[in-house]
Amino acid sequence: MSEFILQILNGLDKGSAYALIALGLTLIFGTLGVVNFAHGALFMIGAFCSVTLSRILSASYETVDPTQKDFLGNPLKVKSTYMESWLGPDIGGAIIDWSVPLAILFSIPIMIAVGIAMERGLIKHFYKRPHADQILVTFGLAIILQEIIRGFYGANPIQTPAPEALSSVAQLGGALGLEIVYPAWRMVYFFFALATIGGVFAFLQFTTFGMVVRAGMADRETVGLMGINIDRRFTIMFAIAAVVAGWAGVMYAPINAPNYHMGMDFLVLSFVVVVVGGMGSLPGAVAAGFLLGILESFASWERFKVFDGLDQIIIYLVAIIILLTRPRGLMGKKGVMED
Amino acid sequence: MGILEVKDVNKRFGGLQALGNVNLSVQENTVHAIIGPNGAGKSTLLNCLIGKLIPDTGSVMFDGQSVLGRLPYEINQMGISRVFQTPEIFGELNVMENMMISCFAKRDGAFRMQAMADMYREKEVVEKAEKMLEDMAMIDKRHDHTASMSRGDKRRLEIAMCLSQEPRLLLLDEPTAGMARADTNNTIDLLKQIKEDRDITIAIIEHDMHVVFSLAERITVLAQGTPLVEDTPDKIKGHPKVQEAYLGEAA
Amino acid sequence: MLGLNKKDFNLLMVVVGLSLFAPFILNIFPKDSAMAFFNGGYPDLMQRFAIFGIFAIGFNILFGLTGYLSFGHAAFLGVGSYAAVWMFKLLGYNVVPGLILSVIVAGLLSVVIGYVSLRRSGIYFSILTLAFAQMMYSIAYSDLFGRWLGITLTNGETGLQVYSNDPQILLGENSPIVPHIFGLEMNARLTLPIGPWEFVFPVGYYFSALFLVLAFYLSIRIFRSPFGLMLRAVKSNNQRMTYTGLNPRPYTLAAFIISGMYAGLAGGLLASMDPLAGAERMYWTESGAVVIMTILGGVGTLIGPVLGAGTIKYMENIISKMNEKLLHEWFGFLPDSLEYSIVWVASWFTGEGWHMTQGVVFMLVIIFLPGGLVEGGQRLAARFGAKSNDTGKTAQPAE
Amino acid sequence: MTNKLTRRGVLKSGAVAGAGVALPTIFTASSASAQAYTNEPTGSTVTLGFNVPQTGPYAEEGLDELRAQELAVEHLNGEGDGGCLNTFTSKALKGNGILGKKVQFVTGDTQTKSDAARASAKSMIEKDGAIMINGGSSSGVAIAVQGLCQEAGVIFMAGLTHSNDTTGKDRKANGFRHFFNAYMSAAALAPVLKSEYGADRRAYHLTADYTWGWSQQESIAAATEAMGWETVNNVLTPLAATDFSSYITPVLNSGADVLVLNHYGGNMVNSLTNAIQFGLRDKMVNGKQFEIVVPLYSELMAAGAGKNVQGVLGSMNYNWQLDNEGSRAFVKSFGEKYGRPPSNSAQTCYAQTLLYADACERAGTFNPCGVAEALEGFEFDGLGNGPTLYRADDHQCFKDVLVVKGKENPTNEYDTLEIVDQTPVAQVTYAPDHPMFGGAEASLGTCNPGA
Repeated sequence: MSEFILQILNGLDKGSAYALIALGLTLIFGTLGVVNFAHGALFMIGAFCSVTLSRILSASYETVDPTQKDFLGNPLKVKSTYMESWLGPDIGGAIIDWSVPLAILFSIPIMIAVGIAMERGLIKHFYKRPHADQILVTFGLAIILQEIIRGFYGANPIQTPAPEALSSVAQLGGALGLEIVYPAWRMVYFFFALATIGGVFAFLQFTTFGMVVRAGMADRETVGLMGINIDRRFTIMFAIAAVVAGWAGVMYAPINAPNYHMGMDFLVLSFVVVVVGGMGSLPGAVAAGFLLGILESFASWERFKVFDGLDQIIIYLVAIIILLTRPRGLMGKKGVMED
Repeated sequence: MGILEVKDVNKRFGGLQALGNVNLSVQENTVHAIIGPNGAGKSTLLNCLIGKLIPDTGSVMFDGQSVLGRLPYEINQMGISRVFQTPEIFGELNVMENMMISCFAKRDGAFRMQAMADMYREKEVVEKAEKMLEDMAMIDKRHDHTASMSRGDKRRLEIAMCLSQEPRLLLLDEPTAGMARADTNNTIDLLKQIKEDRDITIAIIEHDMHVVFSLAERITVLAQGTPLVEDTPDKIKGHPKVQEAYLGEAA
Repeated sequence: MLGLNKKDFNLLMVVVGLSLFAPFILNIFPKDSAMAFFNGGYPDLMQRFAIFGIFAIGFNILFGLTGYLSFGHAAFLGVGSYAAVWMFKLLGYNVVPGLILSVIVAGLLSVVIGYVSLRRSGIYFSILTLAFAQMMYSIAYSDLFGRWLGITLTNGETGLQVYSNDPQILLGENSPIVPHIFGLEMNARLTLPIGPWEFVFPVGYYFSALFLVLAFYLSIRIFRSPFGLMLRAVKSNNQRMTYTGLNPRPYTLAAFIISGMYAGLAGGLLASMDPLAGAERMYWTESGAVVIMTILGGVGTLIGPVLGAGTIKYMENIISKMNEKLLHEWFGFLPDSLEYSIVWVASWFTGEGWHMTQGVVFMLVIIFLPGGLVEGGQRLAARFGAKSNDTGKTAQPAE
Repeated sequence: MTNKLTRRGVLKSGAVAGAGVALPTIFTASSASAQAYTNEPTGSTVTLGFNVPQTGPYAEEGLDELRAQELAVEHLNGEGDGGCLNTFTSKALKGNGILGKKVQFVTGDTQTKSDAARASAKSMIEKDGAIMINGGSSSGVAIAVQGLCQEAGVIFMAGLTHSNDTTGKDRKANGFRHFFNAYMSAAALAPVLKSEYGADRRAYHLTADYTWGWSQQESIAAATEAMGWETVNNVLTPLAATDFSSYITPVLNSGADVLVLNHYGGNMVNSLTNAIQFGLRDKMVNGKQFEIVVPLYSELMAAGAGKNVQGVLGSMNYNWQLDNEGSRAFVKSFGEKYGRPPSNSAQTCYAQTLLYADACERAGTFNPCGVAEALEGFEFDGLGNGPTLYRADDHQCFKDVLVVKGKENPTNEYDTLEIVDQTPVAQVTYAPDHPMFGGAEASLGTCNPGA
């Protein structure tokens, strides 16, 4: 029983990342009508915001300690961080320790800048081009972004730990009389994802801005005819989608060490998620994200692995079955992306 | 017994009754117009005839055979061609290629694998396409790309493509919508000419009364998804119900 | 001639000419000169030009004509390779049975995948093909089919290869032990030194190039046939097509199968040049690569895919070999500071940075030359007042 | 069987023999036939081909290999401080290149894909005239390239390849491996695991679902079971997996008290990170402290896993902290040039380059068959690993294996691992026809000089 719950939690956790990425992807698709293959790269950039902030915060100076030797036998250069020497080991250490949560703030201006630069600089020119062109140009961009990150950070994964206080396991299920331990940070990630998704939906539902955008998603021409400058709002939506993808990456960094190709690893999956959810449907994307996350978890669990290798193909198998039985995905709208 | 018999057709979209007990009979070799105000269900009816929509109840018979449950291309192969409100042609191809597609469709049916033949060496098809373009006075435009043509020319091409399939029933969905007066008149003349030259039944949905009364031999008035009345143009003009439901509104 | 009009025949002759003289064109720099680095005329690369040319031509029949963007075509290439290697293992190294089987197997697989995927269009089709191909990749990489059946089918990540204890029932006493066509070995070659130049004429390359020419000829015939016209009709206006009494699905399925068989042939040829089939050639990025080749060359044009395949393969093989040491040698004549800054910039785009170059070139083409290199050629031709026609734009060398 | 092999050995490939066409005299029938062997160096230089992953997940590993190879070329040409030329027991190398020819090198990118690796190797052989291929960072690639070099008639020195198959069922006469293998890792780890964790343990295996993973799992399971451990379960994980949580959770209630991660590279970094996240290292099961074992370590992966490696046991081919004359000379030379200690794959590639050069000098030729003969059964010391033997039967190298552990309190970024034990070579030696290595059927075939 407890194992069953654990697998559900695993699924929700994987699903959180899928849902956040797919949400942004769908926002961009729904508003701008652009299929953005560089969205995985935004997720990756987010994760590297965590890496970068933790590097900035732990920037250090070197002092030579003649009592110790380095690997060449020369006196060892000991590194100490500015943060700790300025603010003392307690506060300074705590700030370094909390660099990942702090990166949520740090990433906002970066992701907005990247998002706006992408939209204004490139994607704007592709609104009227065929979807194939959009896919390909953003794919090219994704390659370039990932190469830039590789150039600066190397190809090796970079550990970016969660704050000490959140690195342990959380005891859950005490009330149910079950012994369930689950990594605290993964719980944080799940609730963070829920909050972000809730925030995006609330924003679209309850603000005037959101209402205009939703109207624009439904029928771009009519809204345009009403004299509302929908393009500018869509640019902002692109930036928001970039921030959502970026946050998904920022918070993902402690779960698995970021590397430069993590965006591509998630890209295909998140497209499958979006298509299974139904192109252009926000609730569909979120639901499909969690659904596929849970299915993947259970397929990896031996008890449910009906045949060898099911865990490797489950996502694709499910995608094929859903697309064939529900032509427009779980919640897709008619006429979207069908030409 | 008409060539097209529509019996008790109903179609609902959610809570909206789009078509209610529609009965319609189109006689062979006539021009039959279906008119009605916006939202009267004209397009829904048309879509039910060509297989784009399937009615909830009722039957649609073409020449004694049911069209229901058949796919659009099968219905076309039975002898029904449709001209769309906005001309639907092959935008990236030139005029001759457009014509040849429909000529091949007539000759070879829904699918035939001819991957090694040279399309321009299929003499009968080329000749037929050229003949049709000549008939439609478009032969000197044969190499033009359709994307740059006027709406009237596009309409003319679309009609030519439909005719080259030698349909027994030609369905026209507001063929002059969005056209300038001169283009409209040309289209009327063209349709009259077509009717004169060949044995063909034409069903036309139209807003423009000028077009309707210039062409139609029978008229069905549709309102709120149900046929109000069906009669000759002269009688329709004076019919009080029609005046009230449609013409009055227009006036 | 050959059922082609004059223009198409000329174009075919251009491809024949390029194929015949590729060893000269690609070895334009003398062997020991500094520029020899840029020569692409060694057997392996020339063979890849031809083979990926076939792959891209086939892909173009689907994508260029019908507009259906398949993101899973590498799967057919992969099964083609596996089929050919299995023939080597079971029968012997003669490539004929291998090539025949690779086309058949890829054809059968494309019937299945095509039948299912073509029930959807647009991005749904792309994702379906992607899903199928990724499944095939996973199955091949961990040899899942083999595991379910209890045999070795793909030999996992190492790749399927021929072992000396394989049956090879047709292997005679004197048969060559490398892939060959009735005794003529694929890795045999002639070398022709002329002055400082050295030209290599590999058997494998000419064998592949023969298929390239055939594949190209076939694609011209398809482009000009009623079938090709119908495929273009699918791309242009699916609605009008159905209301013209045509059933688009068998047409697209046929195109899908044809392009799948082209990919299978390419896969079989790859295995014939080098008898090893690895699962990586089925990965989704490889499917992406053929899309890139086609677009880069000019989608929907006849010669475009061949040019695109050549360009991508050239970049992949030549640019990735420019290491920093080489850059320093080249720019060594400059003052140190300048040398180092140039090398610093260049190293982003060369050696391990070749993906970056690929990304940049690719983006530039999509943004500024949506018609690919063919459009570029046309524009150039137009600028210099040459008559803009199909042959004009093919006059430039393959790279 | 034997019959067939001999016949194949006699047949030579590469010539246009079958063509039967009368050739104009202007053609020198085949580039190969003009030479005694593939790419026979005729000028004043000789070209080595370094084939390493420069892109993809193992790019850092590949770059470190490249650094080491460049350093080796420097030393061969008499530049720099000479490195291990001074400590190498064979004194054939003079620092004047190889056989008097200056050493040059070309590089290729394997992308850690068999296809790409073969393409880049071919390009170096066919276009640049490389006389040998060195390097690589995965077993699939090593086996694929080894097969290619056998066909092409050049020597292949594998880089980081740990699968038993490389010198097992896929062994080739033209291929040599300096790196150790899965069997040796297991044999070296088992006694240490027994002394550290006891003989009564229940192990749960997570295994990467490809050739190397299977081979590693098979080896370590056999070695640990032999000393009394029980294998509770073995679960295969997809290579593409990035999140291992759903593979880790079943471990929690499985009753196992040791988790063996038969993972490498990104898989290992993530699975280890996830296992630590789930608190496995803090758990008590069956009254024992729960332990994690990573059979194959590398410095770069340890750095990627950060503090998660602390206290986790594994094995290595070489570590820069190894204290012997050759190792000191190499670390000094490498460290001064690049400002960092070498990784174990760097050391492998460095040693292989020197060994190849030395074998050429001793054989007096670049002919791969002569070189292979000189390498077979060669015993030496002074390249960093201590006394080493290149076994003639399977071209596997035999030397002590290091058992290492993630350091609890690293003093700097390179100080992630510490050497726990050095398992003597006798304990990791196996018969050439060992069933895990293809059994009696496995054969090197005959050396192919390519002409």
